[in-house]
Amino acid sequence: ADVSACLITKTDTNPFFVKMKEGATTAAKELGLKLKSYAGKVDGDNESQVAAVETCIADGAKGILITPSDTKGIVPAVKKARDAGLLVIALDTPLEPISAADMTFATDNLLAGKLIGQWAAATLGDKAKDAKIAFLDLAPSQPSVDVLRDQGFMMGFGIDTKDANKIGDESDPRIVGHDVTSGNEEGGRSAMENLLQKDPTINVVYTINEPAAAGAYEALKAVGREKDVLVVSVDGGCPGVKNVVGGVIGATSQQYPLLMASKGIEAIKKYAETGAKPEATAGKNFFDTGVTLVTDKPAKGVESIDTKAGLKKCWG
Amino acid sequence: MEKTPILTARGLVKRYGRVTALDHADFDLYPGEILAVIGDNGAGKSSLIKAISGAILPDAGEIRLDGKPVSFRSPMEARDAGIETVYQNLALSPALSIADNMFLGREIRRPGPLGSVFRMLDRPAMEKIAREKLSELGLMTIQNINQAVETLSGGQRQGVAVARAAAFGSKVVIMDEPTAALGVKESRRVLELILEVRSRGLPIVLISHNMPHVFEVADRIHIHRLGKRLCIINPKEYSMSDAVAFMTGARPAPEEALAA
Amino acid sequence: MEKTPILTARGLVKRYGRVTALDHADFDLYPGEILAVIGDNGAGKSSLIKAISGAILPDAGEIRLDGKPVSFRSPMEARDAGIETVYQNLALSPALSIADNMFLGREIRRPGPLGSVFRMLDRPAMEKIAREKLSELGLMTIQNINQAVETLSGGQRQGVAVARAAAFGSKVVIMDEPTAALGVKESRRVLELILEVRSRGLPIVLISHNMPHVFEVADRIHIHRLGKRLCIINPKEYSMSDAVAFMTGARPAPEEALAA
Amino acid sequence: MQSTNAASQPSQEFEKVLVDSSTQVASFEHERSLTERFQHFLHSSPAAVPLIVLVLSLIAFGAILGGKFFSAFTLTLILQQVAIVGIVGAAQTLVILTAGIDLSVGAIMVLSSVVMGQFTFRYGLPAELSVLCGFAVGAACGFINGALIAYMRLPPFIVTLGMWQIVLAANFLYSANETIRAQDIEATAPILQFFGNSLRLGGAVLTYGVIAMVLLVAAIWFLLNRTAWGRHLYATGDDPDAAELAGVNVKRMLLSVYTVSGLICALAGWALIGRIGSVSPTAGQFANIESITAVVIGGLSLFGGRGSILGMLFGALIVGVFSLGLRLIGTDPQWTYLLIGVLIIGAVAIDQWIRKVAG
Amino acid sequence: MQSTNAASQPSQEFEKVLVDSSTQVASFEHERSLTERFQHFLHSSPAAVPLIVLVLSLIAFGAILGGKFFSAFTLTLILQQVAIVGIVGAAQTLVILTAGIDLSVGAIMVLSSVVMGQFTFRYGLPAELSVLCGFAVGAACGFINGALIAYMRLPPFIVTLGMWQIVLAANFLYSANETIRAQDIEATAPILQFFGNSLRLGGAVLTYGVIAMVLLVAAIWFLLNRTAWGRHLYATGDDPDAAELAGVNVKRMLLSVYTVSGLICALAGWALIGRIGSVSPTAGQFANIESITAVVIGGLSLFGGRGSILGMLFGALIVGVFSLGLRLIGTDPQWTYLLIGVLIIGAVAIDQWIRKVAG
Ligand SMILES: Nc1ncnc2c1ncn2[C@@H]1O[C@H](COP(=O)(O)OP(=O)(O)OP(=O)(O)O)[C@@H](O)[C@H]1O
Ligand SMILES: Nc1ncnc2c1ncn2[C@@H]1O[C@H](COP(=O)(O)OP(=O)(O)OP(=O)(O)O)[C@@H](O)[C@H]1O
Ligand SMILES: OC[C@H]1O[C@](O)(CO)[C@@H](O)[C@@H]1O
Ligand SMILES: [Mg+2]
Ligand SMILES: [Mg+2]
Repeated sequence: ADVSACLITKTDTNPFFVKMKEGATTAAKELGLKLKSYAGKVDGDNESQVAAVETCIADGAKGILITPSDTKGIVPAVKKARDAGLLVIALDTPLEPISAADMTFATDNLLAGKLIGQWAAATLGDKAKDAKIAFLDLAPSQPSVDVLRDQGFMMGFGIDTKDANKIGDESDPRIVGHDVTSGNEEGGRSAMENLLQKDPTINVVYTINEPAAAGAYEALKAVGREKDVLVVSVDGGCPGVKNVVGGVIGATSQQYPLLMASKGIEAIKKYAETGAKPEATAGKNFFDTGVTLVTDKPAKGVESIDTKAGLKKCWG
Repeated sequence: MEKTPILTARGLVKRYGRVTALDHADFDLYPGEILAVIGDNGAGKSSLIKAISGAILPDAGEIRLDGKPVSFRSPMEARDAGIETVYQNLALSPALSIADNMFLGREIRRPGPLGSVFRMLDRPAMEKIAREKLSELGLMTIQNINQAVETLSGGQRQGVAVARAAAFGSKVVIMDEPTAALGVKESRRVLELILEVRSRGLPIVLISHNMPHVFEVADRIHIHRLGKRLCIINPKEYSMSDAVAFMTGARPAPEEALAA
Repeated sequence: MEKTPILTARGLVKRYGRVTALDHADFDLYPGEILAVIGDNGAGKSSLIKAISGAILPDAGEIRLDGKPVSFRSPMEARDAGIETVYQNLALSPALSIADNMFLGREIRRPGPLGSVFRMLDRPAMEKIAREKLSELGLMTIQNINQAVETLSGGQRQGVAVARAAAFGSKVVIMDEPTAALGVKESRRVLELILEVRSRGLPIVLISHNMPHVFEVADRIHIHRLGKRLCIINPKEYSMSDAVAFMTGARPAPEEALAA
Repeated sequence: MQSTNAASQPSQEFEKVLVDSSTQVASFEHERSLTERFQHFLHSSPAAVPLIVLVLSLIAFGAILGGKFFSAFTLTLILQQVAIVGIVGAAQTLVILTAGIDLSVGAIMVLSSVVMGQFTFRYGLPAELSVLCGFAVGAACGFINGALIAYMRLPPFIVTLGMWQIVLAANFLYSANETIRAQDIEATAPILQFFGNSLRLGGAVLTYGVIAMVLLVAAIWFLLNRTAWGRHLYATGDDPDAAELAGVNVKRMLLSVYTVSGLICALAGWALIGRIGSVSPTAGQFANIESITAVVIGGLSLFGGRGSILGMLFGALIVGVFSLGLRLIGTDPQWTYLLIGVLIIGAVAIDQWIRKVAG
Repeated sequence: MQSTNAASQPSQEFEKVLVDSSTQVASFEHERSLTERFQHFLHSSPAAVPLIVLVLSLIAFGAILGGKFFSAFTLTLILQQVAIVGIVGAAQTLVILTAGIDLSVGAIMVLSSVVMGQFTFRYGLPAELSVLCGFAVGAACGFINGALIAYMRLPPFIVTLGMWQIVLAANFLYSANETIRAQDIEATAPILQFFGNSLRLGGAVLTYGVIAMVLLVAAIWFLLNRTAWGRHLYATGDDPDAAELAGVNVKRMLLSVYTVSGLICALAGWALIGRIGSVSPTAGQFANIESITAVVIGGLSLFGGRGSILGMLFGALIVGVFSLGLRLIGTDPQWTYLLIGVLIIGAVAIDQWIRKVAG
């Protein structure tokens, strides 16, 4: 019989997920799987993802690949699917608890954050101790990616994170503030403007992803500050890497959504044929699809590749 | 006229923004009479009866029913006290049936727990009574009591409104220009209804601009002018010309009528 | 009556869902006359004049103005052809000023590019003309031409609507129950306005349920019944009782009137 | 009515002839075509159109998808997916029947569910008590809406727009955006997940949430059609001034409708916990739009006074059938949204067509 | 009016006395209190209330925040943040003045901006032509709204609700969700970012987007108050039946208003590219709510026919001042939403209070 699989992304508008879908479609075609894709209406829309999971069960799919919008909220629906014998793999964003999925194929988001944090600290050198940092986060509900990257950045930069599971409880005076962006350009611009008002001397900007970074850059440009602020981000999409070339972003942690998708499809096929579930990367509780820092201004002590190499591996 | 009035008002005041609609208006209605209220447009006739029937709350003044002071905060309260009103704009709910409209706000519930616990309506009972009331008043051209009011002609609607007031009014029936939009024939029917109601012993307040009709049916005529009662005249003692002259200010009101 | 009619209609039909409001109705209006249209409620009088004035599109039938067939798809088109109408519900815009209302749909623009390019209104000109028209018709109790219509009394509004029709009607003026909600005094004023308009040579169609008024001013009376013209009578040859009898079906219409 | 025996001697000469006047009325039926008769049937049964559309879409998707769609499991899954919208839609129906609109339903639902969760977990109240508190909060929000609309005469659109923002912000501020995990609820306060329990009959899975929706709609149908409250509600929506003068206490009516709406939203909040397992302050973002959509497709008039709550239920089911059916076919979800947009406009267009001739 | 010379001999005896009737009218001014006079002033100048609120809030935040707030830079930043909402709000104002509502403004704006971008980058059209195409698409969407509302007489709420979903879905389907990078636009088609350019005067930064908003509002003010089109628009919103009978072509009016609304949304889409630099299909999700909020706080009546476009502008600025001011004070953004909710309800409550006595 036909083996069918589902891909459920947070939205179908973020290029990251668009690419992920393309990757999954290609892989499914190669392996002879039927694939159906679903998405939430906006980042954070849990109900649509729940309905999608239920549809996959009704549809008799063998497995589900999901990038959860509400990492805690989706858990019961995932459990239903697993109870019905489906393999559920979280992509990109781990569930809470991470064990709620059969496996997670993701960037090590904490590491992704650490890398850009270290790079920023190293690049600033002595000036790091009186940096002024803006954090452009994802959503008020603090989904796991948001927390991991944000807190990872702080660790890399040398900021005391207090509770590493919580954004916003820190007291380091170098933090100007946090604001949410919904991971898109418009949110990035408004959040940046707001934080600039709070403190116009901001010189480091952490962003949850590259669309948010692009929005932030427009706000900086509007006040003529685009040259003297370090913007770091996560994603490594082709537009993002080009933005690194163009100096919009100083450094970005590149992730590999196509790999997540193709690995996920392979795992479902294998599970359908043999019943075997995928294994985690040694020493971690998830399958690490890798992360690489991309920058043209390498900093001492932080491993990175340049944009030429980055462009070869970029997606979208 | 030596009887005591059933309904009186003294010193009613009602302001709308910069307009004073009622300016210390008085009012008296005696048992079993038809009292006509006449006056120019905007004289405050509708405001007066709205104040009496609980549709608006006067800013000042006192209303007494059967000698006891009352203060209606809604048309419901006035109705419960026995005052039924046919408003200038009818006050029927177009989408509801004739029976529903007649019983609006005084529905009959099923006997037993269906009624007391589940508050279920007794449709058959309400329909039966509605049909009776309509035919009592000779309104049998309406075939279907469950017809929506919006499917009736203007004259028929007017008939339903008047029938409702006549059927349920236990103390007073008030009608605000019931024939304004009606044709000759339809107006006549409403006048007959009014006489019919009086013949059952109920006093009626009739507001109208139609002098021949007023003089035909009224026992007394209350002339309203500039927000207050100007005078009361007996239609047998004064002519239509007199009434119009007083009402429009063409001639001053007679002394003895003022004191009435 | 040997003149040719200025406005005629033949075989007008208009259905609303299950109701036939106009059932092959005919109509004739002669130059300089006041033609009264009477009939029971729901006889189709308003529907008739709405069809003539472009407010509704008849399902069938023909209308001729000055002998030429016309087919108005909107009140605008009828107005442009010189037919002005005072509708039963007045058709004034409450929030706009008197001047704005009088010129609605026929605004005057500034001379020069301000008007032709920027399409800017010539407020002073419009106000001046509006004031002239109102005082020409003796409506000078209105002080401020820039007052919003909603601040006027019912009688004053009626006056504005009538003045607008009288001022701009170049061929025909139609009035649908202009006095229905008015008091004795206010009704009288409107009647005088109607006579005033006729004295300027314009023919008028007047719909009314007030027989004394109809018989006072009308040159001819069109009796409408069950959706069609029943007959036309001359008020000097027939009494009000005759008219009412024909209109309500109490007596058949006379042969010669049918042929009219 | 015949000339009565009362003293009726017309003073005006011309009125005397009226005794002989004809009693014929000026409306005569003309031949009615089949279309017109069909239109008339549809007009007199307001839930018929959505029901027909529902049946047709079931048949269409059944034909395309076969047993995968026409299984007890899938059909009851639709019910599950529609349950929350159906409950919120019941609240919306009441409000829209009064010619109002409630944009705060989604926010009230979420706040109520958050209160039920947080009161249990943050303050350690017994879960049953927290549920009651959730209902109280829902009713209070509705009450405030109602008071502003009924007594201060503010437009419902604006009041509930403001309330939406206020309640949603309060919800985020109060909950600190924390999701309460399903596992914790299951362990400590399973009653919060009450509506997630289910009856299984063969492949059919009827959650208590679905049963609650059906019972709620039935109860409201009864209230609307068999009690004075329902008649007064229709009258209020039809013409509030007339209703007031005719003896309906319109203000109290509006106050009660919005309060009941708040209560029903709290019920929806409880059912929401059952459906998604956890308590999430970000849930229910689309409940406003979805409930209004169900009402509109269900043939209720936004001008109030017309339509049936059954129509709303069918409307919600139509959206549910389309959503699941199209998902099963594997179409891009955006096509679903597009189609629902077309359905919305189509529904009122049909409605208009029916009214046009049926009169 | 005096008894005229025309042949007026009343046939009814009692009418003959009218020649002597008094000309006094039944409305007499009573002493007016200061409050009432103030209310009357506010009533006759519909944009005064929002203007007063705006000034008060500027003063309040200035007092709390001092120079940080009262700088040319900050004040012009507010303008920048408000520009898009102000432009869309102008479209919304026109529609609401006709007693309608346009829920599709945000979607039309985004689709237009996507068309401007994709036509340039996907099909290689000259950017100027793509911009024109964007305007054409905006106008077409508005035209369809208008046609359905004017000619099929469907309720605006429902038509634009459906259109919203349809346009948004079409936008995602067409754009394939691709964002066009700011840098690419800058290199190839800088005209798309035209409205991002700015005039700097000292600390003040006036983007062309801001200037466009101000000019647009001024132009519409002129249209509404100085042309027949504007008078007809008010009359249509006030009472469409009366307007129709009085000689306004209501259908054509509605058609033109919704089409113009679509055009303005396309302008907003262009300005949006200037603001966020890139072309993103996910932008503008809140434009509906924000534009309606600006209109409502600006004191325009949702029932149509009343209010001034200047009110809308002040309304948008009030929201902008509060949003930025509260951020600067450092409050949680949710407090801003909560406050805006209160403002919305407060605005109409004040409006109601003014109407109550001012009559
Ligand atoms: N709801 C209201 N708001 C503002 N003004 C009002 C209101 N109701 C009545 N008025 C004003 O109060 C005055 C008296 O009105 P009312 O309706 O009582 O007069 P009336 O004698 O019934 O006139 P008519 O014969 O035209 O019915 C008028 O000037 C009217 O404009
Ligand atoms: N818009 C409409 N929709 C449905 N039916 C209508 C409409 N307009 C008129 N009718 C019906 O058409 C018939 C004729 O109405 P019309 O208003 O022409 O009568 P009329 O002679 O002017 O009556 P009145 O003297 O009461 O004004 C009536 O039965 C009426 O109910
Ligand atoms: O919106 C947050 C999401 O955005 C991404 O960074 C892609 O742009 C994802 O990895 C993350 O889940
Ligand atoms: Mg009155
Ligand atoms: Mg009529």
